[in-house]
Amino acid sequence: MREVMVISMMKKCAKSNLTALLHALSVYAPLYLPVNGNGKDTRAKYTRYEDGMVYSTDLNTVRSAKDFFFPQTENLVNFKVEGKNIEIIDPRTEEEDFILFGVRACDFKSFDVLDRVFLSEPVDSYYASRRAHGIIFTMACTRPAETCFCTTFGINPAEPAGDVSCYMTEADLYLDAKTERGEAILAKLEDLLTDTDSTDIKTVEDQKTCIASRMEKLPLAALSTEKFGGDKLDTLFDDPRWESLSEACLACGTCTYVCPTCQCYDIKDFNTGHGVCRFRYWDSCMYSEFTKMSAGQPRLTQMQRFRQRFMHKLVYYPANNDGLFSCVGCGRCLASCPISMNIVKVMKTFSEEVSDNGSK
Amino acid sequence: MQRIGVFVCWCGSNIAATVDVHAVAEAARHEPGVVFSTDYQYMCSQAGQNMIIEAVKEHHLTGLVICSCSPRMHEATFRKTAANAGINPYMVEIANIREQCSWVHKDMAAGTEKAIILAKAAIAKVHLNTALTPGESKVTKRALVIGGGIAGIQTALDIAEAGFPVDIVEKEPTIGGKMAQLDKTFPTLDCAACILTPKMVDAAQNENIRIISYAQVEEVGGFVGNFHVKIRKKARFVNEDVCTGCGLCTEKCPQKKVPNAFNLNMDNHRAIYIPFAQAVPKVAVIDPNYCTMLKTGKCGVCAKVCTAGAIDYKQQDQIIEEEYGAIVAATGYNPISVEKFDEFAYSQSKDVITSLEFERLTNAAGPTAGKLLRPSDGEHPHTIVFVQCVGSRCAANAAKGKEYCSKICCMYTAKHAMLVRDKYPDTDVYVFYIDVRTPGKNFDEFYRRAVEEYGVHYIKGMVGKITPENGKLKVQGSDLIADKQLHIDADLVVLAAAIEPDKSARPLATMLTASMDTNDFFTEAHPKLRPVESPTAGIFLSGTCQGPKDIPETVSQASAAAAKVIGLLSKNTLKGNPCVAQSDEWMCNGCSSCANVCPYGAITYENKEFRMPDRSTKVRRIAKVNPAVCQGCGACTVACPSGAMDLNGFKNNQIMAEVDAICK
Amino acid sequence: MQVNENNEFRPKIVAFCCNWCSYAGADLAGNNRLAYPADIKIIRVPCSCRVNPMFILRAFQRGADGVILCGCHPGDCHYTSGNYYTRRRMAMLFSMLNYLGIEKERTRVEWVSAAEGAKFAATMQDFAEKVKALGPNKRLEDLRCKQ
Amino acid sequence: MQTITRDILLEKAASLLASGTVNRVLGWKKGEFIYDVTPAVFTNAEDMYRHFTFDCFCGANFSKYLIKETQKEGKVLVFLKPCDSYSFNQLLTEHRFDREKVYAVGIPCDGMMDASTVKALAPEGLTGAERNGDALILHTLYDGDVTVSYADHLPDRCKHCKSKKVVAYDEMLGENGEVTDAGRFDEVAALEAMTEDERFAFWQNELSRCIRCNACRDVCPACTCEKCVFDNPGSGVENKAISDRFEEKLFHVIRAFHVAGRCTDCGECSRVCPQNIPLHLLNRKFIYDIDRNYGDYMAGAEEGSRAPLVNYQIADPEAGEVVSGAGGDKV
Amino acid sequence: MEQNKMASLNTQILRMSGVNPRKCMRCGKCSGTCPAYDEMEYHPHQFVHMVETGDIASLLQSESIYKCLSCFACVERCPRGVEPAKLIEAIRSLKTRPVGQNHITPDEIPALLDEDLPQQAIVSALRKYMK
Repeated sequence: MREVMVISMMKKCAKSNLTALLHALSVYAPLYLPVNGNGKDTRAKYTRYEDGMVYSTDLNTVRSAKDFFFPQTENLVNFKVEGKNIEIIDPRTEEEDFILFGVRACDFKSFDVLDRVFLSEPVDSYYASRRAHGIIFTMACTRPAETCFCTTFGINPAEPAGDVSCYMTEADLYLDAKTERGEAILAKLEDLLTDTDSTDIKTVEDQKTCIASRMEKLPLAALSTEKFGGDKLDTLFDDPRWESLSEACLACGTCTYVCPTCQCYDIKDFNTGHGVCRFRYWDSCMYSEFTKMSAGQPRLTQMQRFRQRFMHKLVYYPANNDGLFSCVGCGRCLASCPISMNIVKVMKTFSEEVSDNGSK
Repeated sequence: MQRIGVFVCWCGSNIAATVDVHAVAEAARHEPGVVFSTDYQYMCSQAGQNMIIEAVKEHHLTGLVICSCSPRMHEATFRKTAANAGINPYMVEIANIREQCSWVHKDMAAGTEKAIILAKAAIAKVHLNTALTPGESKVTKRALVIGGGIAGIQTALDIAEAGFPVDIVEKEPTIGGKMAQLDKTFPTLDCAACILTPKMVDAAQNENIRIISYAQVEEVGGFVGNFHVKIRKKARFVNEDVCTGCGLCTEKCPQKKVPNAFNLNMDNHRAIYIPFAQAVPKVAVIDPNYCTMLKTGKCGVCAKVCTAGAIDYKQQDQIIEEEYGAIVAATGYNPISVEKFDEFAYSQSKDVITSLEFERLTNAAGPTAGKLLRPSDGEHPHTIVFVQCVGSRCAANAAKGKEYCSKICCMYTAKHAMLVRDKYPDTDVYVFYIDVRTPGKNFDEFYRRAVEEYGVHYIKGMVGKITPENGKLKVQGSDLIADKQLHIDADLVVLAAAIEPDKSARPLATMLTASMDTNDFFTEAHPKLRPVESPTAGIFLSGTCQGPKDIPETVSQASAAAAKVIGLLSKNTLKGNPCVAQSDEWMCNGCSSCANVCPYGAITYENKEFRMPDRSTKVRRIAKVNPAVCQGCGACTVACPSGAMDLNGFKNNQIMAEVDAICK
Repeated sequence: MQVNENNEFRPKIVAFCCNWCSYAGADLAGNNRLAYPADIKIIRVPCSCRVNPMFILRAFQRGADGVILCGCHPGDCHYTSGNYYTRRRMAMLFSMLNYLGIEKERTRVEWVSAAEGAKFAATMQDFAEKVKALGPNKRLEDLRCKQ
Repeated sequence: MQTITRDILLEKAASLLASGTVNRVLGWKKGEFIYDVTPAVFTNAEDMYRHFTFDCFCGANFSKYLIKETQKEGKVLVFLKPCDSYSFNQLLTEHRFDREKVYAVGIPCDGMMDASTVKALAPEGLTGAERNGDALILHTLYDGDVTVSYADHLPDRCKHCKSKKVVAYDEMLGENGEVTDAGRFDEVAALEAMTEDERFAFWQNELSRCIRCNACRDVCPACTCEKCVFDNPGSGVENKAISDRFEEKLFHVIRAFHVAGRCTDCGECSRVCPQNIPLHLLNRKFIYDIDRNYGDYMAGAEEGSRAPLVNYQIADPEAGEVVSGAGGDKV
Repeated sequence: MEQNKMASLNTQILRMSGVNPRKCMRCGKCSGTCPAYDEMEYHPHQFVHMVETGDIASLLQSESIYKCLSCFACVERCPRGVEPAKLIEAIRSLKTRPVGQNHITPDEIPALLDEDLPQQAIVSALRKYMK
């Protein structure tokens, strides 16, 4: 996007002051950050900050950060019907700045993937407006999980970018402004921040080194994109292995809904009794109703729908976006698929040597 | 898009006094799809109806909403009006703004507001109405009566009298049923055989009646007016058409030790037998379980003595297939088994008998030729104890016994007691009772005679224990009036066993898709208003298969069932109600939930081949509703989780449109 | 939410009535001029067993504050057994709604025969009062349907 | 009791394949990690030796797959755990597949771990796990080995197991268990004891997380409609997304209602929910209500049994008597 | 006051016994079957009736409650499943439960035994007196 990269001094905040820092941020603009749940599910989810909330250091939220720019449902337009008259109403109100705190490198990269869809012509004004008002504080991943494979897609979890990149150590939180907007907001927090010295810089650099070495040891570190890309349509499309890979797929939409880069949606009218809400909502290529038209569905079997999802991420999207894959290796689908089928298994399967009964 | 006309009726001042009818018509006019709206003094009058017909023609209306009195009053009227105007009668919806609005709301503003909402709901519904046409099916003019007891015989005779052919299927070798086993009948004390056997002969001689004895219904298909039935006629090893019923074989057969079921196994007959003297058909039958010839291939005495040459050891079961327009169940009853009641010592002593056994013991054609003798030693009993309510009126969850009152026991026990005292005045007769129930013409008088004229000792109380001891039966019971425990040394104890439906009724009900209650009595279509019909169209109920009854009641019900059958058979075709359930075969998954709740058995399943959207073919089990049988209750629509089942005239989307309009 | 001129809450109530008993009972209430609140709006169904739980939830979604279902007395169903199924289904549904925290007074099943005009009116009066006392339905509302 | 191991199942499958009794096997395929086992169809023993796995993470209920599998040629071998066998029977009751096309091998079960439970124990860097009796040893990247009690960390459905008895099989491996009652209604009863307000708050908190991914429905062996009402634009309730909080309740109440009396309480809905919503508490509420009001009924315990909501008794309690309010215990 | 106490005693008896006396249809089979009938002042069917009408005081004072052998014949044979013996047992328990109210102590039992006493009766006796 339009951020201007800046080079300024990294700041730090004692962890004992974290609560005060979050409070100050929430005063500046509505603040959303990962907080552990209090019901049956205690995992972290992005929550609007209120005093008393505790920032969760969980590696990743259950749902991705894309919700903030591309929510699951949103009203596009309302029609008010009275008798035989119809009035058209734009439901949007003026968008305000908001802060997203604790975004991981993978999720941050996903915004790039979404931008290429929603911000290219014709620009999606609903998305663009929210994107322009979101201030993002990213967080380096000190304890990557076994399901992480962001490095496969060239993402560095030690350099998470954003308006401000953050590093959490035992004692401190380091904040490194990456954009002017980031700088401006850090400037407003100066009471709570101190400057960093060479020891601090070394501490952060050590953390980055540590992250890098940890990434190398992860079980999925060797996963390769070699067999995939915009030019692999012919080799992959008719491969018989799609059948067995998709065999157990339940056709639920879990993978697409937890995915930070899935961006398919559908638009529908809801009759309220007084008129119509025209809203858009996430759709899933896993559903039999996906892109159904009057003539029927273009993809008739679950295998075809399953193939669509992975071909899109690994072939079609890169073909249209300078080779950029639309997967960021966050690992959410690995953890949540009811039958544990996922992009890693797909990639590994196609990376195996093909026996002679394999693809042509 | 429909072109809807709205007609608001004033009903004189009935509606107009509390509902602003002009405002209702005006509000309706602004609803989408409404192209015409008006109000008038009496919509149901000829002038009002003409107004509707004119409006339909002038504005090319496709749907009508009449805001008027209850649809229960004039829905039929306005449907006819629609038909006269040239649109489908089911394109009419009524908004009830009289009974459910103007008459119950005194406030004009509130009444008008509600009337407008009701009108809008009707408009919303009519938008989704579709033209419906009732289906037609032909009627096969032949009836089947299952069971040849007094109920079945009476029903068959009445139907035959009206000129329709009727078949009686009887599982025993002869018709006659339980009544043939009885001695005398209450409250007149005339002999059962004297009044029953002429009817049996009538049935045999009526050219419209075919008696298929020693046979059972095996399969029932089809629906009202068009039943297809398979009947298995068991091999009797005697050619029915040839046998003259002379009975010589039954005297010469060397196998003499076959328990005589007609006499409740109290004596024996031969392996070839005629159940009783007046059996119809009077044809011998061989019991294959005892016949030496059939078991070992050696004997053949009966064939040798039969001058008519009727014996046929090679005879096979025969399957008869027939079409019927109506079926009558007349499967009757049996006394329950009293062996479970240890305290009454039925299994321990031969001198504890059931009332039906008592009937045979006093019957001139019975095992003792009508002399009342103790089964154990053939002595004349001097003290007889009758115990009422054995197995009747038990708790619902009781392990033994029935919850209901068997209805006939009070009267036959009084009869038995009276007969004993009449024939053997030296006998002491005690009747233990809980209540004496005698609602019936001349019933209580009869019971009082037993007490007052014949000196039967009625004891309010119950027998707790019977112990056989030294050839006597020690009866211990309570006398609640005297507040003491009685100990009677009896010679004979007669148990008034509860009655239960015949065991063949349950599988038959399944075949007929007729419902049953928890006691296996057939359920009637309506307990008060349709007592002789089963909820399944075309299935009728006669006699005790529907509930305990005495003979006069059974005969009344039998004739009533016949009248219903005649009514049905006199029609050439049946016109259905078009508001029936319909299954979307693409959505149905054949789970059977709908068939489980259907009270009419209107739903069947078939395997059908489909070409699937992914171009494969697939055989799927799907539900089919028979519109001739469906009555349109809608139970299936809710039982169906996938929403494949919907109800014409009350479709899901129609009801939801009404909900939406009301809640707006 | 509907209010009258006194700014008093007026509940919206949907009453599903079976054609053979309860709808006729409602007609009888009319014949006898037995008043009950105009907040009650009746939908005619052939049998109470035609009422799908979806209709009830739909009513709440669309703004109803209470839903009452009336059918023939057990044993008197025109279709012999429909209301027995209704009884189980609605017992289950209402129990579930209450389990989710929906006020149990908002839902009711009542058996009203064709002869019970007075019972119909009294039942509706009572139900309307109970629902009114609860106030507007918040727990099963759909904000999009609010005006 | 004989412990059922991967080798025993492999041997059984191989011999059934070799004898031609079956031509394929529905089994568990090992994944990248310890917990991500995938259901798969194996057509030869060689593939099975390479990829088949069986351990304490094989919780997936295979019965629903039989609808699809039995459409194919030949017989399929399926391993049925007690839970799966109830679903198996229920599907047969509803005529959902041809019994003749299946060779069912019953296997005992003492509770299956699921991915989200172990992930909760070691959220980051879980590289492996082993089970040794009641000890579950988790190997982690950052915290070394973590040992926990297996029984204590079983998911709800197994902690409150309904039955250890395989109710349908052609052949049983190991010893069949008994129907148990591990207090499976305790949680429902606790919710019933709350006030309406508390219950509303509880469910609002839980259901508000729903993302309508439909995993609960799609995995559910009772949800086998050709087309779900929520996918059918003609049904009037179709929706793909939660656009209003009402729709959370609509979806889950209607879904629970549609499976009421047919749900075998296998707990798959809660297992697969990516948002960890305790969906089984909805189904168990219905089961609990049914048991208390209409007599004990376990869907799938007997093939061909009639589900309580398509059945009735004249003496059933009235609707108003069944609703259990705040603290409400029904007498 | 006294009335209230009796009413609560009545509730307690019903709860302890689990018996619903309203199920009784007054057939008298319990009394017809009772082997101890002649020993009793109140007979089984009267027990049921008295509990139903709330006449507990007379029952508590009556020796009849100790005459019941707990043979359970009435329970077995009652067509309505009323279970009179359970009711009697409950009334007896109400009387004997308070400390020191035992009608007879276990020590006294051996002296009362005789040769002809069936095993069942001894067991019944223990059931009766060892609450």
